[in-house]
Formats: sequence, structure tokens, C-alpha cells
Amino acid sequence: MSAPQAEVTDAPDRGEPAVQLTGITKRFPGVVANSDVNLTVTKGEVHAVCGENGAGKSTLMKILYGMQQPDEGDIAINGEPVKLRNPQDAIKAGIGMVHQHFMLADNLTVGENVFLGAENLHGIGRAARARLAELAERVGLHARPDALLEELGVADRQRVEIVKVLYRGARIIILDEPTAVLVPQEVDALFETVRAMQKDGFTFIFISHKLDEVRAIADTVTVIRRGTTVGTADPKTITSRQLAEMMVGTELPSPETRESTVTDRPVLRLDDVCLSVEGSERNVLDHISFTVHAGEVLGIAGVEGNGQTELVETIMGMRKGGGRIELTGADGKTVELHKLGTLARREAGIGYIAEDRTRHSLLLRQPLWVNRILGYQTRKPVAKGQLLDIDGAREDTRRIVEEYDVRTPGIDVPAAALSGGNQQKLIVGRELSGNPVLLIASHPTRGVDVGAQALIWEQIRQARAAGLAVLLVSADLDELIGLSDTIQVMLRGRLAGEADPATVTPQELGSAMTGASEDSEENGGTA
Amino acid sequence: KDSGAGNNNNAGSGDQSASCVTAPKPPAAPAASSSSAQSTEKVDGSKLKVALAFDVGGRGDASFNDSAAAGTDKAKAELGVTTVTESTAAATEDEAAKSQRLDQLASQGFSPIIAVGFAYAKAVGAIAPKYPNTQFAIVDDDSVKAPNVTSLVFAEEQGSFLAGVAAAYKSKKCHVGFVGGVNTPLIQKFEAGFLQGVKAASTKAKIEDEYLTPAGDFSGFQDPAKGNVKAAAQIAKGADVIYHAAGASGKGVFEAAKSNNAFAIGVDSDQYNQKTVEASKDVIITSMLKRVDVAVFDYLRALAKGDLTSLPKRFDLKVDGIGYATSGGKVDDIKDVLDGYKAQIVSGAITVSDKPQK
Amino acid sequence: MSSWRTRLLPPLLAIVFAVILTAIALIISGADPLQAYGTMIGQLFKGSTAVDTVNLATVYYLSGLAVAIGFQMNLFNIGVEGQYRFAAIVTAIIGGALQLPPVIHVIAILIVAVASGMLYAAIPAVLKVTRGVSEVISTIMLNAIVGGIVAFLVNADQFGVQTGNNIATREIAETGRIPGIPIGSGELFGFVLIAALIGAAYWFMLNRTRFGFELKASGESTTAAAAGGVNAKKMTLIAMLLSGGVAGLVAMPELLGRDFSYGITSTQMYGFTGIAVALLGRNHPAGIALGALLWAFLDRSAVSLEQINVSKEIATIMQGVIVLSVVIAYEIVRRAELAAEQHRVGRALAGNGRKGSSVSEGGAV
Amino acid sequence: MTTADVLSPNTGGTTMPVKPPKRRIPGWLKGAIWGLLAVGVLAIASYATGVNTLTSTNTAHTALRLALPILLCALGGLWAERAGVINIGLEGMMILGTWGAAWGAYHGGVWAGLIAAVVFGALGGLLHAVATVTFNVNHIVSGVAINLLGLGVAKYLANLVFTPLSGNPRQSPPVPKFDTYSATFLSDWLSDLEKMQRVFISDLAGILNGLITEVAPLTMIAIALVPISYLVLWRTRFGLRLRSCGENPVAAESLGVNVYLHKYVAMIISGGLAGMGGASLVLLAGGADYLENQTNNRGYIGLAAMIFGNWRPGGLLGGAALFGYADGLQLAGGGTAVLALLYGAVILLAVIVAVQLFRRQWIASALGVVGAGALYAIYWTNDDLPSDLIPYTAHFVTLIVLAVASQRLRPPKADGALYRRGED
Ligand SMILES: Nc1ncnc2c1ncn2[C@@H]1O[C@H](COP(=O)(O)OP(=O)(O)OP(=O)(O)O)[C@@H](O)[C@H]1O
Ligand SMILES: Nc1ncnc2c1ncn2[C@@H]1O[C@H](COP(=O)(O)OP(=O)(O)OP(=O)(O)O)[C@@H](O)[C@H]1O
Ligand SMILES: [Mg+2]
Ligand SMILES: [Mg+2]
Repeated sequence: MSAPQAEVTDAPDRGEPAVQLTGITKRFPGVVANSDVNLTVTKGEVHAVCGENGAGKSTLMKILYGMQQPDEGDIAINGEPVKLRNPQDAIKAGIGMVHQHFMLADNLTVGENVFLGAENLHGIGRAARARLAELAERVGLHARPDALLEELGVADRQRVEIVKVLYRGARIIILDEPTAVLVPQEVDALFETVRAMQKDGFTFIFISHKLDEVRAIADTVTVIRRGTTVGTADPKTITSRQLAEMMVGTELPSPETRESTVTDRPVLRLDDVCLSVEGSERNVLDHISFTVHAGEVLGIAGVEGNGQTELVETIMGMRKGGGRIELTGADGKTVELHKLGTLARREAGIGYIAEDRTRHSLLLRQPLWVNRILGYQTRKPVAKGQLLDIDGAREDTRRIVEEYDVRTPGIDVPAAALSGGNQQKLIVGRELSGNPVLLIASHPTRGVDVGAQALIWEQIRQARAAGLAVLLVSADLDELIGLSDTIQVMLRGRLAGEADPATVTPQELGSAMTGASEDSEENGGTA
Repeated sequence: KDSGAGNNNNAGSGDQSASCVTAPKPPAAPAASSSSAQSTEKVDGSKLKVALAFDVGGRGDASFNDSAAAGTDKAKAELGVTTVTESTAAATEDEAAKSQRLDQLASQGFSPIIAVGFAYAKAVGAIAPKYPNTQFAIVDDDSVKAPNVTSLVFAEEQGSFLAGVAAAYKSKKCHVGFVGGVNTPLIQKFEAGFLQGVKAASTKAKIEDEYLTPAGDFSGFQDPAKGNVKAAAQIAKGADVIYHAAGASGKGVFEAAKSNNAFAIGVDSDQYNQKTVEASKDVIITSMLKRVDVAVFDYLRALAKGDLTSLPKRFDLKVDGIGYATSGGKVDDIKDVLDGYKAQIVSGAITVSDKPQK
Repeated sequence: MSSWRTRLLPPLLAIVFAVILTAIALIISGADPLQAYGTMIGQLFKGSTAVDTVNLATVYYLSGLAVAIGFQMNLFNIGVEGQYRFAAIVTAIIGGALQLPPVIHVIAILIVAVASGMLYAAIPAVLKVTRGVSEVISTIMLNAIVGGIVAFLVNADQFGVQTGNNIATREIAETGRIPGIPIGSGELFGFVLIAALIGAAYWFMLNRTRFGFELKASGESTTAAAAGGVNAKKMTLIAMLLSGGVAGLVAMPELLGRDFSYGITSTQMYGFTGIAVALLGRNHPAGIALGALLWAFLDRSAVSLEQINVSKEIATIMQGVIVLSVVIAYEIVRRAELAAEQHRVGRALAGNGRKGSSVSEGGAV
Repeated sequence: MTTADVLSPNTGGTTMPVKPPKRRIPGWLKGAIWGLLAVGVLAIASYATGVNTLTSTNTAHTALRLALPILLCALGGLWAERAGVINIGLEGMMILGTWGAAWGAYHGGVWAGLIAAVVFGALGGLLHAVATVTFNVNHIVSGVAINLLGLGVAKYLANLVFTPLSGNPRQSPPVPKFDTYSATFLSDWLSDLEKMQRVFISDLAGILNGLITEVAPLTMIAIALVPISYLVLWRTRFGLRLRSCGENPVAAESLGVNVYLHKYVAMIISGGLAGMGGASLVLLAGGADYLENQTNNRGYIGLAAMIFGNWRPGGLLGGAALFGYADGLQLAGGGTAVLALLYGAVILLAVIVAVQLFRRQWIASALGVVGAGALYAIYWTNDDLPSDLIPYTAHFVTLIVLAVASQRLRPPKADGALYRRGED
């Protein structure tokens, strides 16, 4: 209906449909998440669904999984019209879903997480564990079934999610942004699993913002924009750029840094920083030293859980470690950070984009302007002495909304009401508004759509050109390579090596991150 | 299965018990002279509009509130009082609520207004001056000084003294116990009299002497389980006659005595006849009687006669405001002893202290 | 969403519901609900009841504020009960012993009250911050223990004075009292004004100061607050101490305005009432004031109900029903509004014709 | 280079602090060790101070009795909070239980009383569920309301129903009590052992003896409910589902668990247990009948015991036992016994210091030494503790134990969270 550029390849000969969604409409208060969506997924294919943040992908999938009820529209599974009133109905219909935000209980064991809700299949005893072991083998999950889930890393958690789905005998599997948290090798492993299962007749619906991934794995791709299906395409023939244009109507941005602005004025110096955690012999941060200069972007690459989080939080003063951390302000004065609290460090000129925005950057139930104050409660324009300057805060929030294109109906809506990308833009705007000398950016574009991504990159680049030092931690290797002046690889709490973003490839970086190169050296063999 | 309650094989075997007693028997009491002799006179109380403001508990507490109610009931029957209203304090109400209650009653034209319990002292002190033509009475308090306020206070220590004597006489192991509910000055009077009474009868008697809760924590009057545990512990230490002044917690004391073959002494009213402790009544050898009913009745009578000066300053053994119960017949054998001590107290030969002498 | 409907409808619905429910209970027990309600309302116009109600509400208000400060920070300070009793006994003793000129005496007493409330609150605060002991357990224990402390201190061997069968601390001299404001036949506590001031200060602190911001921020999300430079442990400590400080004042209206001494018959449970009042008022100072007044009114009603031989438990039941039904009513109204909103969007959409881009131009919301 | 090659050696390494597969000591064993340690310390204290109330049969018996209502309330709390509902309404449900117990027992005997208590408590739980689950009311608000309602309704009903029977609106007429049973044969042998006054053996015998004499069926049921709760909650599918509602209701719902239903069931059980706690105040020999205010905040103590026990059945048993023991000890033994307990605390601290020294935790051991020194000073300089404070021994002990024991509390993750289907 809309989207003239859609190359509709809705060939009727693709095969038997596994899922048919027709005319799905779903309204939330103040927003229409899905409006007249049509989607046909053929048996045995990997069907990608793409779209901007807030386009309505997750909502559509939740409808298909029975978690939400459509206001209008019909669903047919394997040709049979069905009513999916709750996930149980969907599970019975053979649908399984791996959620964007994992649906796991940290305090339960791996086994319990898997068996939960499906106890009538094999009970929760020996038979169940046997079946679990079988499936775990299949997806490469090596955790013990009685390990607490919180002890698992992200990739393993995702495997648990997939095992959960398989355990229920699902034949149609929804993967909602499964790769957002994975490194390339893990993505490859996932894709291998997917392909193997595809051969066994499983059908996949795959959601991702990473278009090359889509092109790598999907047989068909459907694009959703602002709640409606724009069209369906063949990923083998379409380019990433075309796909992006279908999604947003603009060009695909790239995180490339144009020219180097690196100066020799050090801004952040870390000297022999160590951090240990209770209950673990090994240092979480192991003698880390590096320097970030004004105008430089230092990228930190690493598989999640290798100490990046801890590094950032140590610099921010949220964890107390050993060693020296020094910050040189715009006025040339150098302060030793370890004597200062988090607030004082921020006041000294650090802007901080935390990796988990809902946990660390936002007060979700508070309006945007209150969120503007967080972290700046001692400074103009949002505070005067011990008092808050509410007018000032509102004023400046409006400015951020304007400058950073935060899509919001106003500054009085709670932060939770914004989609992830818009939340992130607000945060970036806030953290760049205190005239920082150093920006610590953890995963600044995670889960953010391509448009918002471009904007955030552009802002970082501009600030860098004005002399800002940036410490960038990211799992998105393209972003890291494109944005950084220098890349350090972090492995098991140590800086394991340096890479030149001009020459390194994501694959190389990936193997350095997993320690594969190191292992092969130690083993004297080649991986 | 346990054999239910103890069989009280020692019941009624009071004769051998005197082994504990070291003091000589007091001289026999002279013929009774104390009880109100004026009771024959006809008095008309029909004009009295009586209001009873109870403390926490109210009518039915089988204790002093009930006793006060009995006083008005008797006045209805004998003085022709027609109008009686009652009002009860809530457990956690504040001072103003008590004042409000009295104020309401006064403004509705009630007179006299009888406040039952010393917790009303401040309220009476505050309200009485506002209604100079209304008569007020307050039970258990003599701190309020106003022309229209009458104090109805008791010599609990005197009755408790007799309880102590009875305990000493009835104890086979020469070891007795006191369980107080809440450690307030009022209950200390019971304790003081009891201790003095035991010591008066026996110099070698051992005494357990404990409270359930300290002052201010009134749960000690409400916790039979704790009373039970406390009494059982005292019995385990060797005590075999327990006197309680613990309100509703006393029920637990009786049950502890029953299941451990010991005796107990009740308080305030004749607990042998009390319904709520019926199951263990056979261990109750006597009860210390605090005749709030007598005080209330006498007060109403005096008021009806228009002569409050005839009221005693304190209701004590002499005016039968205090006494001991004989129901169940377990102290019949030592009645002469008890009456002997009573006579000595009445005559002033023995003064009973209202502060515990430990 | 702050129309009069969302704000006022729920409490009204709740009161109506409570009235209906208690009417049923009254009828079962053979009483006449109309007469009962008539008496409850009527009492307000008799004697000094209205003034007494406000006086009692003042106490509840302070208690509610003390609890609310903790709630702002996600601290469940059940311990207001212990803190106010501890402060009351300590303040009564010191206030009774002090001999100072008029205003200074009062100020000294108030300082002692706040400080002693804080002192008692410091125990759970420090235990929580340094040892991670749940404030729920520690304050439950401390609430009980305060009974022993009061008994110990008020004992005639220590600081108590026995009058009749009662023991209380020495009376605070004239100079240390806060004069009342005579209204009709009653006397309004002078402390009412101070309480109002504290309420205003609470509002100002919470909404206009950096400290209030940090408090609310760490109450809403410890992690986000920490990343924003707010030290959650410090905030916990301060919030608990502030809560204790206000709790320390709970007994002051009565102590300085009516009783002048604290003793074994002094009222307890104001702290627990404070929890209900704070919840009823949704932690907002004005809401707490209304909650406190309602609560005090119901408590006073209990006394008047006896005059017509209606069991006064009705008032307690009513309090429970109101607390529960107010929140339920808020939820029902919220859901109704939400559904209405959804309908509105649906209609707007249908009217707009189905243009894909007209759907939520702003991206979200 | 295949991805599998890269990944497989490192799969364990992706989480940062590599946790060595530690050997977990089973909970029951840990409990048993703690129990024996406690008895050992008490034995030494009792021997050294000559106060044998510390481990006497009577003390143990009393402790069990006093711990019972607390234990049942704590179990009630466990069921609720494992399903994600904070239950501070335990007190109110317990009060309803006391009324129900008296009413049922009066009309139909003890068992009817017990059932009525459970039903009344469960009604309170049901109301809490309606408010919190269906109407998304803040759990604390609802709990506070239920405490008020429980009190009000019980008073109202007592006034209505009991006044004609007992003449007293605050009290029921006397009601039948549970018979008690003793393992006579065993207990004779144990009392002989106890009388021998051998350190530890006699103490253990004394304590055991107290636990097996004059035991009512209700007591046995309550104790049995601890392992039963464990088995049901941790070893059955129903329990798994129930706990998942307290950990991550959205995930549970997405797996087809009916979260509302499970929360409802959990709350009904929770209320029933609290009601049973009320019954244990009414239906045990020596207890009250229905009596206004008899619960005296035991519901709150039960909640505290549950938190103390880290939301685990064994732990809350420990919490309830600790409280019951300390309370029983002060009631039965008075000031001297409490002083002896202080002595025991000094010994315990010494043990802890030794352990900390062994672990090279210098600061902790220093603190321990200071604490032990302070306690010993109190013990040494006082013949008697202030009698006004002794009734609160149990509260002090709980506070001190909490302050000393390191707290690794782990509430269910979604405890108290408001959950609505379809709103994640
Ligand atoms: N429960 C809800 N209540 C209100 N609005 C909702 C709800 N869930 C989703 N929405 C709205 O629906 C729209 C679509 O959200 P959805 O999560 O489906 O986006 P998405 O395509 O998955 O985005 P992303 O790429 O960021 O994951 C958003 O604008 C969001 O604001
Ligand atoms: N209860 C709610 N009320 C209002 N909006 C909601 C609610 N729950 C979710 N949303 C909306 O749902 C949208 C999508 O939520 P979701 O958790 O799927 O994140 P997302 O859009 O996928 O973001 P990201 O991909 O960055 O993680 C958000 O934009 C948010 O506005
Ligand atoms: Mg999504
Ligand atoms: Mg998303």
C-alpha cells in the first residue's frame, strides 16, 4: 500500500506457509504499534523481519506468541486459523520465542528455567534432564543443568533460551534480536545452529538491526515501518543499503571517522589499575594502563564479561580499585580520580553513557526533564546551589530534544515511554551537554536503529573534533572500527593487545577478543 | 498420649503442709465487726444517672471492669437506679479519647460518672472542672484532687498478704511463686503484700517473683501462653503455689499449675467460679478479692444519700473492700489463720507495705 | 492524567464503598447504619471533638511524614513506632529536667526530640548500610525493645515519678510548653503550625532541592542514581535518620501541648498508624494531611459510636476497607482512563484514514 | 578456523569471574552443623556458669511452644514471597486464624478449630491476592489494610458471636485443646541422661527431651510443614511454577505458567499457614482461647524470621527457633539465664574469631575480639540485667545475630513487583 520502493517478491510459489498474519492491528495508549500488518512465513525458511526502533517488530512477535492480543487481524498456523490467547496456545501450535530481553529467572537453575511450564512433557526429574542434555548438546550449551542462571554469560543464556524453545517441541522459532549481544564468532555459531535446524525442518523468524546478518542468514526479509509491512524482499539480491532505505527512507550511515583529530594532550591516564571481586581469586581488572588523548577515540573491544563493565565503572568511581587514574581538565589541571566520588568525577568533566540505559542512565518513571538532572544535580543549568532549577532543566531538556531529534510528544512524558533509540539520544544529549573533557560511552548504539545510530555517531564525532576524549566500549565491531582512533582488546581483565582500526577486520578482532589467537600461540598450533 | 491434666493428688491434703510455716498461728479473730452495718437503711437512688467509663476490656473481662459493673447492677437492684450507661476504652486510644468519652457522658447529663481504671486520671482531672455539678469517681487512682471527684482506691496489698499466708501454709515444698502481668505500681502492690504475707508466715519459704512484661507493655495482661510458660518455669524451679496478678494471662498460670500438680491463687474476683478458667478451677485454692463492686455500690449509695464523707478513704480489709475467696473449700482448714491475720491487719497490728521489700 | 477525576474520584469511591460495606456489617449486628453515620458526623459539632480530631491528626500527620520519607527511598521504616517512643521518653526526661527561658526551652526540647529520634533510627540505618541487615527486621525488633527502654527509664528508680498508680516522667515546666490555640470549647495544639511547616519543608525538600532529587532518584533506581553520582548508602543513612528525626517529633504535640510528661499509660501505636496514613496519602504531604484527618476522624467516631451502643470495631473495619479500596479505586480509575485513551487513539486512527505514516508521528507514545 | 574451535575452549570463560564448580554443602547438613555448634556453645556456657536452664528440657519445650506461631507465620511468608507477593498482612491473617480456631473448636472440637483457623487465615490471604494480584495494589498497602481488617473483623465477630457465650466481647468461651503426646520411653532415658550432667550429652538430651514431651499434633504438623514446604516448593512442578512467579513472572507467563493462578494459590496457602499460626495460640494446652490482641505482633516477628532465614524453609526454621529459644529462656530462666546466654555469646564469638583468623580476615577478627570483650565485660560486671529489658532478650538476640552474621540475603527477584499480564 505504501512504500513504493518495495520490491515485492511475494512469489506465490515459495511453498507451504507456516505462519500467516493478516491485517494485524495493535494499539497501545497513545501509539499504534501495528497497523494492518501482513506477514507470511514459509515452512522451513529463515524469515527476517527488519525495521526501525519502535517499528512494531517485537509487538508483532508477541502477538504471534500469544503474549498480546491483536485488536484486529487473523493468524493462521500451518494453514489453520488459530486464536492465540496466551503463550500456552502458541506453544501448543508449535511456536517458540526467544525474546529480545531474555525471559529467564536468574535465581533458578538452568534446568528449572528450561523445564518451567513444560513439566508435563518429561517431568522435572531424570527424564527431563536427559532430554535437556540432548538439546544442550545440539545448541552447544555446556553449562551444568543445576548451575544458577545468573552464573551464565550472555551467549549461554541465549542458548538456554533456544533450548527452552526446543524442549517444548516448537517447530516455528522466533528470534527477536538474538545477535545484539553476541560477538561475531558467537553469531556464527548461532547461525550454524540455525542452519542445521533449518535442515531438520524448523522455521525461523529472525529480527535484527544488523542488515548484513540478515542477508547472511535469511531466505526472505520483510520490512516493517511505523507499524505496517512495507514489503518483502529476497536478501540474496537486495543490498544492505537498499534494505536500509526501505526501512527508513534514508541512506545507510557508516561509522567511519573522516580524519584524525588526535592531539598529544592526555586527558585520561590509567596506570596499573586493578580490581578484585569478593569470592574470586583472579583480578577482574588486571594491571590496566592506557592513555586517552584529547580528540582521540579509544575503543575497547572484548567479549562481554571480560572486565569492560568493571573498567568503566572503576573509572566512574562506582567500584573501588587499586592503581592510579588521572584526569586532565580543559584548564590543564590534573586530578587524581581515586579520591573522588562518582559525582565529583562527573563534575571534573566526565560524561558517561552507561551500557544498560534502563539500569544506569534513566529514572524510567520520571519525566524527561527530571532525567536531564540526573548526574548534573550540582551544576548549571539544572541546579543552583543546593536547589534545583526546574525551569532551567526543562529549558535544557527542550534543547536536547530539539538538537538530538528525540522523538517524544513532550518533556513531561516518563522516560519509559520512549523507545530505546530515543532514550539513548536523550542520554547522549545529556552527557554531552556538561562540556565534558572525556566521554565514556558503553555500547552507545546498542539496540538503536540505523537512523538514531547515525545521529549518535555524528554527535560523538563532532565532539571529538572539538577536542573531546572518548573511551568507547562496544560489542558492535563495525562501530568500534569505524569510530576509534585506537583499539584495545580486553580479555580476562587484561589488555590483550592493540589493533589499528585502519587495517583490522572484524573477524580478526573477534578472534583476538575470544583469545583464540592467544590460545593458538600457546598451543603452538593454528585454530 | 499424655494423661491429660495432673490429678492433683495433693488436693485437700492441707494438713501436712504446715511444715513450711514457721510463724505461730495468729490469735483467732474477734467476732466480725467490719461489714457494712448500715445496709438495712433504705436509700433511693432512682435519680442517679450513672455512667461507667471502662478501661480497656470493659464489661465481661471477668476482672475489675466486670466487678464495677456488678456494683452498678447491685445498685439497680437495691437502690432503684434506673439509668446506667457504659462505655469502653479501646486498646490504643489516646488521652483525648478518654477525655472525649467523659466529656460526652457529662454533657449528656450523666452524674455520677465512674471512670474505671487509673488510666483515666488525667482525663478526669481535665474534665471534672468543666462540669462542677457532675459527680465523678475514679477507681484505682487518688491523684485527682477536685471537689466533685471521688477516689475509689483499694488496699490490694492487704488481700495479697493473706494470699501470701495461704500460699505459705499450702506449700509442701515451702516454695511459692508470684507472676505479675505488667510491672506497674498497681501490680507491685499485689507483689508487695504477697511477699510480706509469705514471709510473715514462714521465714524459710523460697519465693519466685517475676513479671511478664515491664511497665508500659500491657501485653503482659493478655498473654496466657507467656503466663503459662512463666508459671511452669517457676514450678519447675520448685514452687508449688503460684499467685498471679496478671489479668487474662492468669489463665495460663492456672493451666500450668494444673498440669504440674501445683496450686494457684486467683486475683481480683473469685476465679474459682469464673467461666473462662473453669477447666482448671480445682487448682485455685483461693482468690484475692478486690471488691470494686462494693466500692462502686457504696459510692452510689453514699451519693444517693447525699453524704460522700461516709465513704472510706481506702477500701481495705476493714470495710470488706478487699478479701479472700473460699469457694472450693481448699482453705477451709486455714480459715482461722487467715482470719487471724486479717484481724491483725484490720487492727493495725500488722501494716502491709505497698512497695515490694525484696 | 491529573484531571479531578483521577485524583478525587478514587478516594470518594473508596469512602462510599467503605460506607456501604460497614453498613452491611452494622445491619448484621443489629444496628441502624443511618443512626451510626449520623452520630459519627454529628460528633464533630459537639464539644471539642472537631479540635481534638485535628489535634490527633497532627500526630498522625507527623508519623505519616516520617514513614513517607523512608518510602521515598524504598525504605520500609516500620520503626517509626520505636523511634517516636524512644524520642518521647528521652525528650520528656530531658525536657523535664531542663530549666530554660521560654522559647529557648521549647527549641531545646525539639532539638532533643529530633536528635533522639535520629539516634534510635541510626541503629537500623547503620546495620543496613554496614551489615546489610534488612531494615524491616531490625525495626520490628527495635519497636519491641523500646518498650523495655521506656519501662527502664520511666521506672521510679530512674527518672519516673509516681502519681497514684501511674508513673510518668517529671512534668515539663511552663517554659517548655507550646501554648494551644483556644477554639470553641477546645484547644488546638500550637504544634499544628509546626507540623504544617514540617509538611511544607518536606514538600520543598523533595521537589525543589538537590537532596530531595537524590533521595527520590535512589529510591527509584539505586543503580541509575549511583551512576548519576548519588551514593545509595549515604542516602539510605540520611533518609533513615531524617525519617527518625521527624518520628522524634511525633509525640511532641501531645507532650508539649497537653500531657507535659510521658508515662506508662501514654499512647502507643502512632507509628503503625503512620504507615497507613502515609500510604493513604500516597506519600504526598497534602495527601498525608487528608489521610491523617480521615483517620483521626474515624478514631474519634469510635468513641461516639459507643454512646449509641454500636460496636466501635466498625471504625477499625472502616479504616481497613478505606485503605484497601482507595488503592483499588485508583487502579480501577487508571485502567478505565487507559481504556478510554486507547479507544480515542483507535477512533482518531480510523478517522485519519489508514496512512501508515500518520501512525504515531513522534515515533513513540 | 571454525567458530566451534574458537568458542569451545572458552565457553566457560565468557562469564568473567569463573566460578569453580564449588561443592555445595547440602542445606540440611549445614543446618545440622549449626545446630550442633549452637548446642555445643550452650553446653559449655551452661557448664561454665552453672545455669542449666540454658539447655534444660523445660527451656527446650518452652522454646518449641513459643516458636510455633512464629514458625507458621514465617512459612506463610515464605509461600507468599516465593510467589512474589510481599505479605506483611500475616498479623491480620493470624488474628483471623485465632478467631476461627476458637469458633471452630468451640462448635466442633480441636480439628474443626484448626480447619476453621486455616480457612479464616486463607480468606485473609485471598483478599490480599485479590488486591495485589488482580488490582495491582502495592503489596505493603494491602498488607497494612489486611492487618487492620483482620483486627477489626475479628473484634467485630467476637463481639457478635462470643459475647453471648462468654459474656465477654474480647474473649471466647473456653475451647477444647489438643491432647499432647510424649515419647515416654525415650524421654525417660533422655531425662536420665540429662540428670547425669555430662557436658554436651546431657545438654543435648535435655534439649531433645524438651522437643519430644507433651507434643501436640499441631506441633508435629507445623514442624512437618517445613520439609513439606521445601519439597513442594523445590521438588515439584507446582513449586517450580510458583517460584518462577516470584523470580520473573513475565518469563513464567511467556512459558505458559498462569501467574495469576499461582499467586492466588500461594496467597491462600500463605494465609492458611498464618491462620494455623493463630490456631497454635488458641488450641495448644496452656494457651489462650480467643483473646483480643493475643497475637501481639507475632506476625511481624514471623516475617522477620522469614527474612532472617533468607526466604528458605530451613533458614526460617532457624530464625523461629532462635527467637523461640531466646524468648523461652528469658521467660523460664529470667535474668540469670540471659546472663549465661551472654557468656555463650562470648564463646561463640571466640569461635568465630578463630575461624576468621584462620581465613586471614584480620578486620573481622579484630571486630570479633572487641565484641567479645564488650560482652564479657557486661557479663563480668553485672550480676543481674535490668529486669525491664529481659523480656526483650529474643529481640536483642535476633538483632545481634543479624549484625554479626554476614548477610547474603537473596529475596525472590520479583518480590513485591506489580505484575500485569501483557505489560512487561
Ligand atoms: N506494552 C506497551 N504499551 C504501550 N506501548 C507499547 C507497548 N509495547 C510496545 N509499545 C509501543 O509500540 C511500538 C512498537 O514497539 P515494538 O517493541 O514492537 O518495537 P520494535 O520494532 O520491536 O522496536 P526495536 O527495534 O526497538 O525492538 C513502540 O512505539 C512502543 O512505544
Ligand atoms: N508499560 C508501558 N507503557 C508505555 N510504553 C511502554 C510500556 N512498556 C513498553 N513500552 C514501550 O515499548 C517500547 C518497546 O519496548 P521494548 O522493551 O521492546 O524496547 P525496544 O523498543 O525494543 O527498545 P530496544 O530495542 O532499544 O531495547 C518502548 O519504546 C516503550 O515505549
Ligand atoms: Mg523490539
Ligand atoms: Mg528493541
